[in-house]
Amino acid sequence: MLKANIKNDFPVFQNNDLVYLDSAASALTPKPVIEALKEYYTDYSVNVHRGVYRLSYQATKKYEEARQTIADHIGATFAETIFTRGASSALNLVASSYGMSNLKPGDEIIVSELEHHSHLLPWQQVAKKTGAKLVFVPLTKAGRITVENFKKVLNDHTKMVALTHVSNVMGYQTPIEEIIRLAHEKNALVSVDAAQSVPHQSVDVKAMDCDFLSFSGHKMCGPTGIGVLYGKKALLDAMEPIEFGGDMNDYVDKQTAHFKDTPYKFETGTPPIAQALGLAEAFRYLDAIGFDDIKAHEKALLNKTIEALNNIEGVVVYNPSAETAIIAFNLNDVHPHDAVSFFDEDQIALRAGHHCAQTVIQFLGVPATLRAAFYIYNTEADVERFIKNVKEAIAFFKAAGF
Amino acid sequence: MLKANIKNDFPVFQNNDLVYLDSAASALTPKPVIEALKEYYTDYSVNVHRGVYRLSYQATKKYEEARQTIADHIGATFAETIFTRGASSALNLVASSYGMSNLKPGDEIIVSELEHHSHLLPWQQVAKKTGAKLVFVPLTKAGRITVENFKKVLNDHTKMVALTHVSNVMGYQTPIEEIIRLAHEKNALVSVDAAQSVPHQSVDVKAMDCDFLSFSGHKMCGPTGIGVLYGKKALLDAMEPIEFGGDMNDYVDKQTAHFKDTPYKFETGTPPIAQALGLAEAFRYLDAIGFDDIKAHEKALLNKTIEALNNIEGVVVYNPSAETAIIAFNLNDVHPHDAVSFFDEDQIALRAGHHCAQTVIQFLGVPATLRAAFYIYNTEADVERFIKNVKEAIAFFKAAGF
Amino acid sequence: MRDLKNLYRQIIMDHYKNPRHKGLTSEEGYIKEHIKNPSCGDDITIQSKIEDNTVKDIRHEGTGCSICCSSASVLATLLKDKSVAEAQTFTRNYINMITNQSYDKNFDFEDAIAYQGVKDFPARTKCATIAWLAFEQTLKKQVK
Amino acid sequence: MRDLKNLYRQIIMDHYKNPRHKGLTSEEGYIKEHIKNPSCGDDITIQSKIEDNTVKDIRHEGTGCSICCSSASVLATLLKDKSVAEAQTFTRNYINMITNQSYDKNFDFEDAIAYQGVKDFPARTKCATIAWLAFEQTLKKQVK
Ligand SMILES: Cc1ncc(COP(=O)(O)O)c(C=O)c1O
Ligand SMILES: Cc1ncc(COP(=O)(O)O)c(C=O)c1O
Repeated sequence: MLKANIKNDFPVFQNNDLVYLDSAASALTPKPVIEALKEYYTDYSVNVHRGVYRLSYQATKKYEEARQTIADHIGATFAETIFTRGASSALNLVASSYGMSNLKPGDEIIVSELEHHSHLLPWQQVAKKTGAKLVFVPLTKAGRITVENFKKVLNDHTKMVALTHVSNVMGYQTPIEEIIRLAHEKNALVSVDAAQSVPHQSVDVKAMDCDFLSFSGHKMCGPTGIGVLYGKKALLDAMEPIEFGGDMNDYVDKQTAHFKDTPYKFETGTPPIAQALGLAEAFRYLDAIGFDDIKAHEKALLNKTIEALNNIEGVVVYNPSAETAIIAFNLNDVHPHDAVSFFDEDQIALRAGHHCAQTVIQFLGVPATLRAAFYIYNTEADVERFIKNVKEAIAFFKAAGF
Repeated sequence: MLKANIKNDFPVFQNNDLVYLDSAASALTPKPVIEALKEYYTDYSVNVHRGVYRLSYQATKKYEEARQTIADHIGATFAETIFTRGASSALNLVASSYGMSNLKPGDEIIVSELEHHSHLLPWQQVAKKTGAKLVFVPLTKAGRITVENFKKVLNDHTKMVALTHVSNVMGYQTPIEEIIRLAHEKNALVSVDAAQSVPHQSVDVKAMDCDFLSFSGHKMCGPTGIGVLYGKKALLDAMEPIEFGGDMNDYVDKQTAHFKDTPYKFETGTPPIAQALGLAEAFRYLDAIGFDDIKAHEKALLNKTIEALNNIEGVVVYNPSAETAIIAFNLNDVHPHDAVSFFDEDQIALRAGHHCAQTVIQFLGVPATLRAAFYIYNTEADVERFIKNVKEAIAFFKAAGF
Repeated sequence: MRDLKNLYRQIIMDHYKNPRHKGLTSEEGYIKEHIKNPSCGDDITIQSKIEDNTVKDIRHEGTGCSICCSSASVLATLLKDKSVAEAQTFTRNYINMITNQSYDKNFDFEDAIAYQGVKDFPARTKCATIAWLAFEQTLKKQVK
Repeated sequence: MRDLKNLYRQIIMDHYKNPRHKGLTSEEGYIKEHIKNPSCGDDITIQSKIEDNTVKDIRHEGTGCSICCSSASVLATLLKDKSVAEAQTFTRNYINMITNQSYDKNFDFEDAIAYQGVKDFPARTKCATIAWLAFEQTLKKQVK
């Protein structure tokens, strides 16, 4: 059970009687994280790495401790934990650096229609530029990636597997460990998009044995402007940097430069210092709550919601079997964009659209969906208000002539 | 004249009796910027662009207004103002996208030994990958880029000119307008590194007529984790994105994607929302002080310092003629790393090293330099305390046997 | 109860359920413009045909919410047979009204006045203007 | 007055001004390690020669601050003729002492005790350890 007053940790609720169901887009920010950001700007507010005076030394120490904290939380080492702008940037780094240099015509890249654009498009580009082939795991009728279906596309040509850990539209959890095991048998590498899993479950990259794993700060109570790429040390060692400049080299002359070791070789310029401190604080915050409890809490809300929706005429749920607290649904005959305005009037924040994952929307054969996603600050009262609004919305749009 | 109590705007001074002379690395952060960041995390803290509910709409509006504010301040349009991770990332974008696709063997890229690594290394890479040649403007004895010397290397093969507006080691202002005019006569493009100019002087990209211009938030009282790339619309329109994913496309199917127009096509994933709001606030903050007054203030401090240093035996200043408030110097026979610890003991924050610009350090023929850089919050009292410490340091190291 | 009631006026629902001038044509003399609002999936194509400085026909096709789809139909109904100058003025006034920019307060919006309520739903102004923006583009293309 | 006084002990200044064992050799049997501290420009190369489980010689070359350069000279002076095991223990204890990690409090650091003051200058610990870290690497390379 989560402590009852978690909403108090999130200042947004002070001014808004909000039912926030858009955490799959961005989570809200709790006070300790806001404080950690503020602390940097008020107490240090100086650059790292290159300063020999005390304030800079302290900022550097805090910054690198933040990296270690984050590394520890995902079971990675310091050198394997690279800061990026966000999950999109991390996913792109793998494709631009590893993909562009190592793939060739005849090679196959396995992706899925469940991928977020930020995991599909980078590999579309790699395919286009290298001549490798983009292959889609056939989804089950429910829209799932299964081991069985993965085996249908895995073969000796497979060089890279790029799959999401949890779908941001369908909430399905990919059986990623087994897929990684199979991929490795074929000597293929696996890039995991963990943007929707790291915020909600404890993820251990060594246990998972993935080759690359990416996620964002802002979806896990951290700040905007930071993400993380985990990569296996030996792979990172062999990879080329994709940005060049200050802080990623150790000596430079007019025509040549020698690059530092990972993680620094992938991090040119002044890093996201405040954001790294904020993200480490977010990990500590979530960890204090406990990922087991977070999962149980979300699952309880999910079950309650699905059960209620099942009893309402006029709503279609596309993923009733989802393991994680993301619900893809629509009101019959009501465009999600119309629907969302109804919910908004009662301060229920839902998302309508394709959720940056058009291929799964195409798979569902609808123009767009509504999405409700739960997180730690959601309560049973939120579920009840949401369900009440679903019923009212159906009545409202019927009366309006939809 | 600047208002007397500017230090009060910067919380760092509350706990530190600090003479902060490292603003060329990172500026300190004033309260209004800290407040703008906090406001985002406490009042909105939601994602932009993709949400149809009010909170997301408001966040989106604020975010795009921030972009317009920033664009207006540098004389650019909305579409020409791209958010990046920082100046390094912006400078790399030009090289990776424009440079890699448009340069070829026989072409020449003009750079200088004054460049920061983040402006030199990207073009070293372009030269390496495309076969174009990296050509250095010969520096004058003082270490300056002059129009005369620029003419010596400009020719019909020149396709790209990548120069710094103000050197972060020498504080020299490049005669960039005239260089741009000459480069354009040869149909060469010019990328300007304005990381050290935008924080200190009003920069108008249209008046300057540069093709690309890059700078960072954290050097101008803004947050870490954000920078800006300005590019001429027609150039940006013709350039390829370098990261692919959510928010930078308008339709996607399994094998293809169609990209949005600039600026969005260069900004995949969740943007640095809080950081954009913070940077816009930093521009407003500096503008309220006034760039003319800022320049005059810094110049006065610079003159006072240089004059005092000139009267001290045992110190060498490498750039006595610098126009901007950056002083490159050393104590005779004292390694800058030793020196900096002395100043640190009196809470004077100086930088010692190569300042991510090893080619100019090589030009100077020293292992490293000390750097003192002034900004709005520095005062005459700071100068006096600095000068007092210079004298004491010389005596101290002499007594210690250096 | 809800403000939303004001949004879904009779006229809007009528054009949403029974769109006029719907379906594109491959006849000669039409200029086409396609606009997508990627944030929500609205996707509208407008064709217009100008002859003798008059808007002879407007066609539309696409997917989107009720506001988006109905407004394309209302647009086609209202502007057909107007002069190009009238159509331009109408379009600009309409877009400016919806997006809270300055417009002629005495302008007669005819049935398009039904969209006035969208102003109170700033997150939806794109829906109400996307077809009109596409139409404006087709005019610009012909004038060239 | 300043803590810094404690930093620049006699012994440090002596080795800084008159470095022993300075200059690299191209003789056979030496293992080399080069370390750079890019943040400040310290740049040290250490060569060591091991025979019969004994450190027969240590050479050093490079640029850096007084702490960095002198410590290379002190290192070479102290560890020459020690057994590999002794040298390893000395090195680890020294590095751990400087970087505030656990070390043998009874360990006899001989002249290297002069660097104790560096602990109070955390921004300078890299300077005092860079030569020792390089030396430790040369040992690791020979043991392989
Ligand atoms: C002249 C110059 N260019 C580029 C940069 C790189 O900026 P950033 O570290 O914010 O990416 C700096 C700052 O270090 C600089 O001084
Ligand atoms: C599954 C998934 N992958 C990647 C991303 C991209 O994350 P970001 O926008 O933080 O770069 C998202 C979030 O939109 C996501 O849900």
